[in-house]
Amino acid sequence: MSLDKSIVLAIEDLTVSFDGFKAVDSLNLYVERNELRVIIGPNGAGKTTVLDLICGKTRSTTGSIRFKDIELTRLPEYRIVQAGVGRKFQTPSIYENLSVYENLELSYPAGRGVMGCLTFKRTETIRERIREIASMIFLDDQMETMAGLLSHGQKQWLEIGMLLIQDPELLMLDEPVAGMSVSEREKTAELLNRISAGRSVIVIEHDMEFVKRIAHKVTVLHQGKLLAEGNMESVQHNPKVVEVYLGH
Amino acid sequence: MGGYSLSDLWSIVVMQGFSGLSLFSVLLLMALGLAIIFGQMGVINMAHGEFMTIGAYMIYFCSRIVAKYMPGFMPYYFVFAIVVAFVVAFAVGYFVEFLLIRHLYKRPLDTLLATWGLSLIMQQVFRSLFGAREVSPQLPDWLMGAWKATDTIDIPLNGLFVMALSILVTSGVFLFLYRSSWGLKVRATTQNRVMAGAVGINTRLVDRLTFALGCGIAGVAGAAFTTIGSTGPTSGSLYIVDTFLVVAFGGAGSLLGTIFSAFSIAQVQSLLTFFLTNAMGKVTTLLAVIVILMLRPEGLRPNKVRK
Amino acid sequence: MKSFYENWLGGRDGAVGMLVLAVVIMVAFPLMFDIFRLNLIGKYLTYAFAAVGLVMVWGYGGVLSLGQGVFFGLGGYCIAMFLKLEASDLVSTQHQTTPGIPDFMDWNQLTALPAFWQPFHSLTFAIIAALVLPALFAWVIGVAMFKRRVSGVYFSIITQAVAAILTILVVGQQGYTGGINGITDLKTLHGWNINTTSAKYVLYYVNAVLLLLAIMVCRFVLTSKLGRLLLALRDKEDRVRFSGYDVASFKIFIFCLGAVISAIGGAMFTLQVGFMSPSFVGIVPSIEMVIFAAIGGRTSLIGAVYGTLLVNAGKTAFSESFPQLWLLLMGGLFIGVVMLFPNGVAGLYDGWFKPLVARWKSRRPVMVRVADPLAKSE
Amino acid sequence: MKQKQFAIESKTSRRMLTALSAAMLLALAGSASAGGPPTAKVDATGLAVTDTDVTVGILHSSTGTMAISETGAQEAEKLAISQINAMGGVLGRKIKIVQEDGASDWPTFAEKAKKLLEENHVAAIFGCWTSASRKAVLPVLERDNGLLYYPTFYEGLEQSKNVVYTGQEATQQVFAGLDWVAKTKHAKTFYLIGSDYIWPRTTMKLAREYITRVLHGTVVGEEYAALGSTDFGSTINKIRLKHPDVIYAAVVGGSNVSWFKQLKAAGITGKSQTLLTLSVTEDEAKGIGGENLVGFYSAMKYFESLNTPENQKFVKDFHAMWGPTAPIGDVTQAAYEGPWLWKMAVEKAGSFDTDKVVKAEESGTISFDAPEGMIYLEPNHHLKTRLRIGEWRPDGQADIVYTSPYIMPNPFPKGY
Repeated sequence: MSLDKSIVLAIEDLTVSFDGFKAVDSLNLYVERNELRVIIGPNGAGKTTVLDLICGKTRSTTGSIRFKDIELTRLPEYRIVQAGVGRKFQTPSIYENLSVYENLELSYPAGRGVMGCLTFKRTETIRERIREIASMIFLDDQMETMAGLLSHGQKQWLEIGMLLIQDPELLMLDEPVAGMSVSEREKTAELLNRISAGRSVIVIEHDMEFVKRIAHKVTVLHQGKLLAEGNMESVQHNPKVVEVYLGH
Repeated sequence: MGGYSLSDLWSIVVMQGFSGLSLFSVLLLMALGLAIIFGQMGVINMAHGEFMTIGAYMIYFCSRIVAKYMPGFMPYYFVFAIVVAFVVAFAVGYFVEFLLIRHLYKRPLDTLLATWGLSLIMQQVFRSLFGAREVSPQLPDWLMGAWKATDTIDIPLNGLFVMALSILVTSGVFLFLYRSSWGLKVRATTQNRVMAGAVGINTRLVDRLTFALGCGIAGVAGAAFTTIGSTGPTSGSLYIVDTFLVVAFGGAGSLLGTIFSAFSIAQVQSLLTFFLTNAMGKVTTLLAVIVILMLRPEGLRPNKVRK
Repeated sequence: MKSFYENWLGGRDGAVGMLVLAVVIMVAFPLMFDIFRLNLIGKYLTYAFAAVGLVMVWGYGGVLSLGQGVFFGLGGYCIAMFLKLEASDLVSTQHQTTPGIPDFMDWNQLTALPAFWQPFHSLTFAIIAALVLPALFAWVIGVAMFKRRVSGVYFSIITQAVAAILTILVVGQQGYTGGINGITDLKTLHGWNINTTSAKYVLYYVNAVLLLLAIMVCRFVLTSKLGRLLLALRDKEDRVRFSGYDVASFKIFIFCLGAVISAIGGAMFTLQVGFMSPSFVGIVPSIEMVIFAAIGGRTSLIGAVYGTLLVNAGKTAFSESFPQLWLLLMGGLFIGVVMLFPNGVAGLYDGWFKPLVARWKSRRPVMVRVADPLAKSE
Repeated sequence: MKQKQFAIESKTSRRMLTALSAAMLLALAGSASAGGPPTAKVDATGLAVTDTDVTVGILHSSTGTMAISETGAQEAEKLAISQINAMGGVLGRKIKIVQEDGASDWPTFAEKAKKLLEENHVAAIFGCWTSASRKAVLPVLERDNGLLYYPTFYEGLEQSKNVVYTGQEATQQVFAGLDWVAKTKHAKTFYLIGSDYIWPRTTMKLAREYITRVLHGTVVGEEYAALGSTDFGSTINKIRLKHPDVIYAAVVGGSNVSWFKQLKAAGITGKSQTLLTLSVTEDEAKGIGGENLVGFYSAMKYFESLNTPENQKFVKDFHAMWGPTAPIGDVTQAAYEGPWLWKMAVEKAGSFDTDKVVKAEESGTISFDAPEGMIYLEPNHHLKTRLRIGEWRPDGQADIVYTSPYIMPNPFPKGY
């Protein structure tokens, strides 16, 4: 089928099995341009696996993942990233031994080849962009701090910033507010709403209050399969969802 | 292969198959101890060859003692000497774990270096204790010679013995790991150290005994090796690369994989050395192993766990 | 000028370390030792290339290569082949069945120079081959391994097996390689006798300059973004990968760089010692090179040089008086460094000497700066 | 015998150290009575020669894989030197020893040779075992004009003015032995097997030519095992397939032990199969175990069992110094000849200077009544000797079943 212009990511008939165990089973999922999609589901539903499959960390058994007409299932990870897909991991994944500035600089999408790295220069545009992102993630006064010394919430932000600096068209966030204080959650929600302008975002989250605040559309997964999809309101009242998820 | 009669060819096929089998048992014995240590604990023991040498020297030592003090016992001593070899290698392994290995569990590459240093020290100790000359124990007559299966087929007895020994040791290890309560503890510790500790398993003791067991089996391998080769201070280093490749090829942590990989490497090498020159046969085998390892970095039979 | 200072020398600390090293090997050693000992030091310094390469590959690249001798050997053999051809002129080989080919070929019943030896009549080709062949070989290994994400211990074991294979090949194909004897009896380089005292001095200095240059190139790599990327790689490989970098290509690059640096050492070894043999290709020399780097401090380029010098000086001194003790000491060094001083000499310098100097300086404000000749880290 | 007091039956290394200090003590003890020609006359080239003593080097592997083989050689060299000193030394000067360890590593051999010549200024070096180590040392010797006495039987194809080869070169070891086996065993088919390096390769090349051209026999197989390899299963099966009259073997080192053990295990023994080897001396026999060798033959110029008064005295002295169980092989005896030949050449030259000593060596007049019998140093730096065939007994000694006439050394055989 040809992709609808407004659809950025089309997952069709996606299956992955580990030794016969189907972690994701014939999944179909479409994400539109500028949409903020939240994926929820009980533990072991296959949420993280779906993100792994999109970004190439795990390879699918069958099915296709198309991103703006590019088939992702056989691309190496770095090409998927270069195509415009950014992914934040569940536990903050940053370079603890480098400063905030250097963390952001390494994520800046220039000089990604070996030669590029050797000849990389810190130009004014790059500095400007790094400052811009840093202030967006509330870290502009921590530029020279070693990333390992940041608080847990700040690390989460830094990782989001490292993705933002690449300006991806599709941003995937795995539990971005896990371990954050209430005030940090507020700030993050605000941040997410701000950054979802002009790009599509997929968020995995458990915190239903938070989901309510940000989601355009919610997808519920259960045992690797799509259980329900729609706005928060309709999903919350879907009896199947209530049974497997909200019910316990 | 023109010019040979059918019966000639038949007997060659049989004997060649057998020599592959005996190479297989040797490789298996050598690799088994390492597979336990590497597979269960993730420790790279570069001194594994030296633990084999301990076993070999123990056989030599026993043969000298027996020849001197109780020559009548000569035909039977070998079996007891193997037990001695196991016990001594086990004991040395126990102490090495205590003094050295346990400090390095988190740093596999460093263990590799430290155990290499250990192997140098052990080699020098062998040289000081037993001299630089290669030695050979006097073997009981029943171990030497060949069993004439038919007129043209001779099956070496030492090969049969090594084969029997490796079957015995392998099944022993399997029983130990999969049927005994200790084995259960070992496997539990391998899979989740913290959890195992939490349910009351003394993981330190498990580590120490596992390491010592691996070393003890290396001692048995060394003992078996005296039936086909000689023993010198640096004998162990001859086998270490082969041994590692067998374990890596089989897939760490999988004993079945180790058996399978020892079998395939032995048969291929034995076949190739028959048709090619000795060196080329060996090189081709090693290359094939490396290429396959590159295609399947996790080895032939990896432990499959959902990531 | 500033960027040269910052990027190639590594700032003030780095520059001081380089200066001290340069003074030690280019002024102090030639003044202290006669040509026999100096030549010996020159030989050790060729191993230092391999150790510096290992600092890059192991210390910064995070992959432990147990086959560094392979590259050292390849570089050495390329130059040895050229020198051997020059030494095998028709006059000096007139007693052979086939005059004009290297003596060992004649002993092995070869009657013509093998095709792959032909281009080694040219020095230019030999030098290019000494650099390109190891790089190419490292590239092939690197692509095969890193693209498949072979890493950690498996990488080490496989590189070790590669070293084993190459040794078997070199020893087994003696008609083409000189076998276990190696390529011996090398005499002149374009008519210049490499065995005279003056030639030895020249080669020593060429070697020393090349070593300093190699360290500067490594410094440049490390102070570039690539250096920070390597640090990031050791920290969170997945994050780097999912930031759009082809991780394998960086590991391949650093592995090839290490290979080329080792190969330069091998080439200088052949020139200074006058022969090349498979005893530098195999498992034992390769792992000895790792210990040089480990003793120096696995992330210290300059430390690697001192580590190499220390271990080899110890080896020579001990083997002259107590050959028995040497192995014990060497084994003890391995264990001791790994268990007690994982950062080697450089770690000792940073953790003990530097604070001492700092305290001393703060007590007496006006002081002449001293630098420890034995240690310096990044 | 003064050396008796040094007969200690403990570890090899300790014995070596003791012997070394013994030799030095002897040298010192004798130094009071200097009675030779003035130093300026006997040393014009700055060697380590004083009025009372002269320094020589011993360069063998004490560590590494070759230590096993080289132990006997250095023991014999020290025995010869202590005996020479007991007789008054060379040109009235006691011999002092500087010992270096080649560590089984060829570059180390070169480094140590250089050290001996350039720092210690030794008058001669006794040492090396493998061809590889000799090849590594050779350029150093030629550059610094040193002297080396090399004890191992080897492949030939070399003749340096700086080296005296006290072992046999290949033609001396190969031809007479093949003649004997062809004649007494009526052998027509031969299977050649060796370790994979220059000596077995060259030897087998000579053997193959000789078998086909002179003996009109056939070589039914030729095989080389990687150094250190321990698996001979395939090789033995190939041999079975070919049923050769003679297995002609030159396998060395640890491989040698595996080779003979596996032969026996495969039922191939001296009873049913003729096997002639070039690489088993009493040293190797000890490692292989006599019971695995019984009935096989070795071709050597010397066996410990040689029944002559000279040899019996030598064996007695050797055992007195190094313990009664130390085996004495061909190379050990050849190493023993080194210091004696050097002493004779120096005394003939009346000087320690290399060029003069070489001239004396090349005069063709030096001969020595060695344990193996009279030997003659030929102008081509090799010895004219006999070849013997020994049949191995279970106790690790060989019965000499054949002694050849004297054979001229011919390191560069034409037409091979």
